[in-house]
Amino acid sequence: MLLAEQALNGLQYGMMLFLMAAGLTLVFGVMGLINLAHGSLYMTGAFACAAVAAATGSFWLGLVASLAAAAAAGALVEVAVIRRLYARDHLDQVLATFALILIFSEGARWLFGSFPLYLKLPPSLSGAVVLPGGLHYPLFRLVIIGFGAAVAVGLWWLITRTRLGIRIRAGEADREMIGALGVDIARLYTIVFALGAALAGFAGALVGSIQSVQVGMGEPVLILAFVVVVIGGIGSIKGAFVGALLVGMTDTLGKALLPGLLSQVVEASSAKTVGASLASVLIYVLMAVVLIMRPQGLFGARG
Amino acid sequence: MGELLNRDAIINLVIFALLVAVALGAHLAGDGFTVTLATKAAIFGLAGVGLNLALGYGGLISFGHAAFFGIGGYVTGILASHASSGMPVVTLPFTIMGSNEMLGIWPVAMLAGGVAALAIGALSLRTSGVYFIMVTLAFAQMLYYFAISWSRYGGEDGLSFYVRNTFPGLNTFAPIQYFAICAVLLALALVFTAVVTQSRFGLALQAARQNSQRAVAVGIRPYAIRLTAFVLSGMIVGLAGSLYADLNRFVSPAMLSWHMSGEIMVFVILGGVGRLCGPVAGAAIYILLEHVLGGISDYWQALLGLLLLGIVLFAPGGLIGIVTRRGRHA
Amino acid sequence: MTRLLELRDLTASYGPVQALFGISLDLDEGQVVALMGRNGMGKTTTIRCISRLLPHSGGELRFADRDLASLSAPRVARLGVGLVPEGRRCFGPLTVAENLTVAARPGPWDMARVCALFPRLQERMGQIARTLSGGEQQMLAIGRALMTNPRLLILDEATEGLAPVVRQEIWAGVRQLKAEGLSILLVDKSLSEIASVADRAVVVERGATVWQGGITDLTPDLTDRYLGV
Amino acid sequence: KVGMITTLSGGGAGLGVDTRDGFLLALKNAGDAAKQVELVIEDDQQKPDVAVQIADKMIQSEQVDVLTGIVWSNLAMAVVPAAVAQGKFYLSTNAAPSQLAGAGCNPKYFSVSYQNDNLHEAAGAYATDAGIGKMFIMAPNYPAGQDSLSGFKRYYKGEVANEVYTQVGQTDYAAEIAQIRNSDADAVFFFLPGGMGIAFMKQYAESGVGKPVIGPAFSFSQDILPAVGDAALGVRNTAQWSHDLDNPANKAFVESFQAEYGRLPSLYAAQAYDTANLLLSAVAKADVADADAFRAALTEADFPSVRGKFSFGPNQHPIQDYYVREVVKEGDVLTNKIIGPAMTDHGDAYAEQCKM
Amino acid sequence: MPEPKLNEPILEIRGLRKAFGALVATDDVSLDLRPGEIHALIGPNGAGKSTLIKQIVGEIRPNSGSIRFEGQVIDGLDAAARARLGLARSFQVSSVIPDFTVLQNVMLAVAGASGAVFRFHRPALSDRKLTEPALFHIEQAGLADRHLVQAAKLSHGERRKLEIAMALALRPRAFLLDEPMAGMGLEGGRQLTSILSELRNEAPILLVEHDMDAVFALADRISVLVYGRIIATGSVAEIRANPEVRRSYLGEDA
Ligand SMILES: Nc1ncnc2c1ncn2[C@@H]1O[C@H](COP(=O)(O)OP(=O)(O)OP(=O)(O)O)[C@@H](O)[C@H]1O
Ligand SMILES: Nc1ncnc2c1ncn2[C@@H]1O[C@H](COP(=O)(O)OP(=O)(O)OP(=O)(O)O)[C@@H](O)[C@H]1O
Ligand SMILES: [Mg+2]
Ligand SMILES: [Mg+2]
Repeated sequence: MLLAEQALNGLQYGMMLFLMAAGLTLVFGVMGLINLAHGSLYMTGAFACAAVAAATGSFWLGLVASLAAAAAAGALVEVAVIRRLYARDHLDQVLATFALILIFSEGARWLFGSFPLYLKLPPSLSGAVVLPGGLHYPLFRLVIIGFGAAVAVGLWWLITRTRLGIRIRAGEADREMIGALGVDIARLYTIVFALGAALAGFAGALVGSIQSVQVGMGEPVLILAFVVVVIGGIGSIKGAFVGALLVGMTDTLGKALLPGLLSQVVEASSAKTVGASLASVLIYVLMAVVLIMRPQGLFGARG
Repeated sequence: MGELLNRDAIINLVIFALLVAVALGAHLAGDGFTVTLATKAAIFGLAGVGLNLALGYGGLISFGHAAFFGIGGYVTGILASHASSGMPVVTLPFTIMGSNEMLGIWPVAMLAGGVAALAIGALSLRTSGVYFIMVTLAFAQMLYYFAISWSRYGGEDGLSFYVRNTFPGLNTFAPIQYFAICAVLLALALVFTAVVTQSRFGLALQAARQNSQRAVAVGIRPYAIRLTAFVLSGMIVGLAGSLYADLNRFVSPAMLSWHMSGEIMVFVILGGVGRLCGPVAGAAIYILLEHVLGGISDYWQALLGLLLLGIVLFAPGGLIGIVTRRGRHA
Repeated sequence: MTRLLELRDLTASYGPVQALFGISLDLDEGQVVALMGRNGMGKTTTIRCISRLLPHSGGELRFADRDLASLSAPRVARLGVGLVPEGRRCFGPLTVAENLTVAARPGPWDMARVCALFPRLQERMGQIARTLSGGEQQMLAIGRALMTNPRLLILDEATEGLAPVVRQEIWAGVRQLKAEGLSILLVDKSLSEIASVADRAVVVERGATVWQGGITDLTPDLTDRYLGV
Repeated sequence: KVGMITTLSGGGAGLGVDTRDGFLLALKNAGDAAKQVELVIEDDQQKPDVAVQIADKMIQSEQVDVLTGIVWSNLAMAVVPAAVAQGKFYLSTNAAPSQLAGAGCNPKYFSVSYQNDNLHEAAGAYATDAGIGKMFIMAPNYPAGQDSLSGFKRYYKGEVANEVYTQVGQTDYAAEIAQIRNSDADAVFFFLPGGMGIAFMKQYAESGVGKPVIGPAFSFSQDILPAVGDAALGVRNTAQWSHDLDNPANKAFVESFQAEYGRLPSLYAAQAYDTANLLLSAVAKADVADADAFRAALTEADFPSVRGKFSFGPNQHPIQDYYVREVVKEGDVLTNKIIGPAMTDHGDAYAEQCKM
Repeated sequence: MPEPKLNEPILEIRGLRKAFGALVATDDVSLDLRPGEIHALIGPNGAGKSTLIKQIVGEIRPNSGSIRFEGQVIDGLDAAARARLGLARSFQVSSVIPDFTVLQNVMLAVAGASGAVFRFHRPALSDRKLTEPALFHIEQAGLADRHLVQAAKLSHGERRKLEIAMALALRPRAFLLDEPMAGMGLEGGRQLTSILSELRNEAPILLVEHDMDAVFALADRISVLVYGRIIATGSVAEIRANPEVRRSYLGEDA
């Protein structure tokens, strides 16, 4: 029973990770841009949602605002900054988007202050439901699973089945050439970047409503999202999805089971802390092992 | 080409001389804190020089160099704290006593950094590109979380050792004397880098970065070349970590965090990737900005962000690139 | 006959290094013009200027009665300039089919016709372009340009690396395209094939046009002098 | 001359801002009496190395006499030992790690807040008093977290059903909540500072587990409550102060704080306010230059504390009362209400290791 | 290493097979390269010529079969080791170090061939052991006045020449050249033809080429590869006369 619940938790955490990583998959995985400021867009969405929800009293309006604000911020950033970076190497992208983090974080602190904001779930989404088998599970987490799956399918379809997706990938392979064939890749990239930003903002709002909305909330997410994308293989939506679930499962089950397992081998008091330490590095171990075995990630084409 | 090389050499000399002049000037003016800041710049510069060897010349974008920085720092902290408590560090298989002699600590810190780089590099170098960035980050994160929960040496609280380690004939506690130590080590590292990158090894390293398929076809094993560069880089960064620990007389997991890795990287990019003194200039400017802007507003980080952004967008060769009016080079 | 492409004293630089010093070239609707010259003389650079991949610094560049100076590369392509670049430049991670459709625009050329021209591509439709053989990639690059249904097709060493039979097919294809009225600008090293299909030739030397005229006027002493034959 | 090192930028800035504001308020309220105090404030960015360098600067260049303001234990451990070794006084407005209370105590180091374990001990004592038979206890896996659980267990006489260490910075607690649900514990004690606590509380409320929750004040302090939202309602938490503590000094403090900054003060503001007043009381009695006299004046703790009675133990850590508070809603605002004492005249467990 | 006896093959390929999924790119190929000869390998696009070269140099591993080089089985060696043994290859798509100058590129080849790249102190640029041979080979490939130009700034044809210079600089025991004529231009092609016909005395050449003028002018022997299989080996005249080869490859040209 506990194990079933933990497995469900792992699945749900994985979906949440996927939701957080979805925008990144698009921008980093498909367009090939290292965007450290992804977490900032995530934060933008969460703050927009919290601010609008507080002002209007409607969580739903807040969600809409998160999409709109993050997309707008994304488009703005793309046109003003990112656009000049596609042709540069990864290092310039790292530095520029690192600078963007600083600007976004301090900007948010200036606008909203240093204290965490409040995002309350509407009654229709809160509380727990009873699943078949008698398991109590928070409704909102089920909703997140649903959203995650929907976004996964949508993205996969967009990238592999539409001409837009083909063009993005072609642009990533040879930007100059796709332009010479008559595709206005610059505008395309703005759209895609804004879409990625909107997804990030949306995830920020959703996840922010069960965690906290505060300056800096995007940073841990950023690293996790990169881990997910890289484990799955850059450029692969399927990979990001599988990677997210894998990381979610590993983390949840590791936390749940490792301390217990360890206390069977070593003496109990230190087992708790040692087990917890191990659990906290588990996803990094996972990533290292995956990449050492398969240097291009699980579903990546070659590096 | 010779002419340009000379111009680069002059710029390198000027940057280094500026750093020393600032420290000396501040010392004469009785401003100990500015000397400390210059020392910090020298140490971060040293870390940047180390990273530059892997990143700039070798193209190995490591997002995990905080690991070596932190290891150097912890080696120093642990040896120093054992020296003051008198307990041996380990007793099996042989006894290692603590030490508060810099000359004894440095080689250990470098060795530890090098060994760690060998282990991490040997595994990470199987990957490339963004995957490499992420695997190196993963290894650093492992060490970070380990350090946080390693309560024997303070865990998240860090490890304080109150007094700076000693160097024969010098009073390391005097800011200017400690600066001198750091500056000399920095100079040595610069000379070392200059020589290595112009040697055959340097040629092979840069070739492996740009086109490893071609390097293989002329009989060069990129893996071995890169691993060597990575280890050298880890050793230099380990030394920098040791100096930094001594500067603060304190080490904590923050030295191992991804922010630290990011910062070292920023120094390198800011100054100019693959340029000898780039990291020194980058670190110095970064610290200067941090300091000047910090006085202007609580929201100084946003200003810093804007400045960095301006540099990336309009001066892709980094600060040194502005001076030499050239883009990135080999 | 109307003038389709016109270059007048075009100059261009790569950063501080000037590469073109005065290229002049005329191409009429329906004509095939060969751009000739030794290695490094500026043929590809000229083509990059026409496609607006490299901004020119002086002179005039007109296509279909428009000054191209203010247009972007995608705009020029949509006006009808189809490029088969030097070195193929297929989109490596995309499949053959995706490469062909990525920039397709409606017109007489579609997947079926391209496959009829290059049956080899039909067989490899689902393969990742990066793993194609060199010649297959070359066919793909030509097919990809045709799929944009251009008015002017630019072939920069498009037969490089092709087997003789395929090369003959391509030349046959070029003749067919010409018969259908497509205008073509090409760079190639096979003098005999050029002679058989081109209407005019433009010879460049050190970034400047040194000769231009009807293909029949391209005498052996000219080719000897400028092409080293 | 006083140097304040606190966190004013980055994610943890909220606590530093309250610390600074509380301190400044006390100086302002003191009027002319504060003339003698010159205050310099610097941002440590929540980075230990930055804190050390600022301390160096304040000591070397600005020649301050007293340092204060650090929020985080790891920063305190980086700064305090070296600062007091150089002869400066350090008055802690918040962080008070066990090393500095026990063997590492120092005549120049005073904690005006508590000792880090205190609130957890109080929670343990309360859980015992409330007759809770089995507890599920949880904290992040780092020294402060480990200290917190041992602090709790020190005064908790019931049975610990499960002891769980979470990851530092963790934001998803589904796995732990599942363990809580499936354990036979009667209540939960947790110590999860900052965003971790917010995330846990919200997720716990959504999970419908419903076992009562006890915690130290950190996750329910005034700066965080709005973010936790209604999920916090009814939670019992322990603190040495609350805005509804009934004493004149506190009333004046809460009122003037609200008037000045337009929000309710947090625990950190209150601690900083007390620290400033302690300092002022000592400045009035002795010259800083005379370290012994100044120290004696500090030790007397002769100031009107917002906590009511306040004195220092032998290791210069507070001896004070701890209360149990409950999170309630006053109008639209979530806040804490005192429901009773948890411990009275409590010192700390490390005092006897302190040889001063 | 024992000097191979005259006319004993320098390179000997036996039963090589490589499949990419269902596609058999190299199907039981046996081939040898004898001292002093230019052995041309021709065949339709996608026949598996480049794949075969990649297997010989060790870039990809065959599924089965064996390769001997100067009497030694080299199946277990990696690509770098094979290059140091004296197997030089040129790439079908130019592969040079873009930021290096022409000189540095060729010096790299000299240094690589010497096997001594782990030298940390001596500045490479002023090491005459590197520069002198490098300049010589640059001259040989017809790039003399371009030696200080960055490789990225070369025109396509010039880059092809650099490719040749680097192969020469390896002073190999055998050359594996994948379409060296491609992009060369008329003049460059003629120069290269004369370089190659000289070169065979230094080391034999396995020449993959679609330029039949060059092949017929240079080759001592020709092998024809179709769908991964060698369908004919023989002299120029024999191959030109082979109806199967004419149909599948040469067309009406020859
Ligand atoms: N990216 C570049 N940067 C700087 N210079 C360049 C660049 N590309 C080409 N050049 C220079 O411009 C000149 C013309 O080159 P271009 O590629 O147009 O020659 P080409 O006639 O096409 O030669 P080929 O027959 O070899 O392809 C050459 O001298 C070359 O070195
Ligand atoms: N990695 C791979 N995966 C799948 N198929 C491959 C791969 N590499 C090569 N091929 C296929 O193997 C066949 C042989 O390719 P190869 O490059 O050896 O041809 P080639 O004879 O050199 O042709 P060309 O003369 O056109 O260069 C081609 O059909 C190619 O598409
Ligand atoms: Mg060209
Ligand atoms: Mg080939």
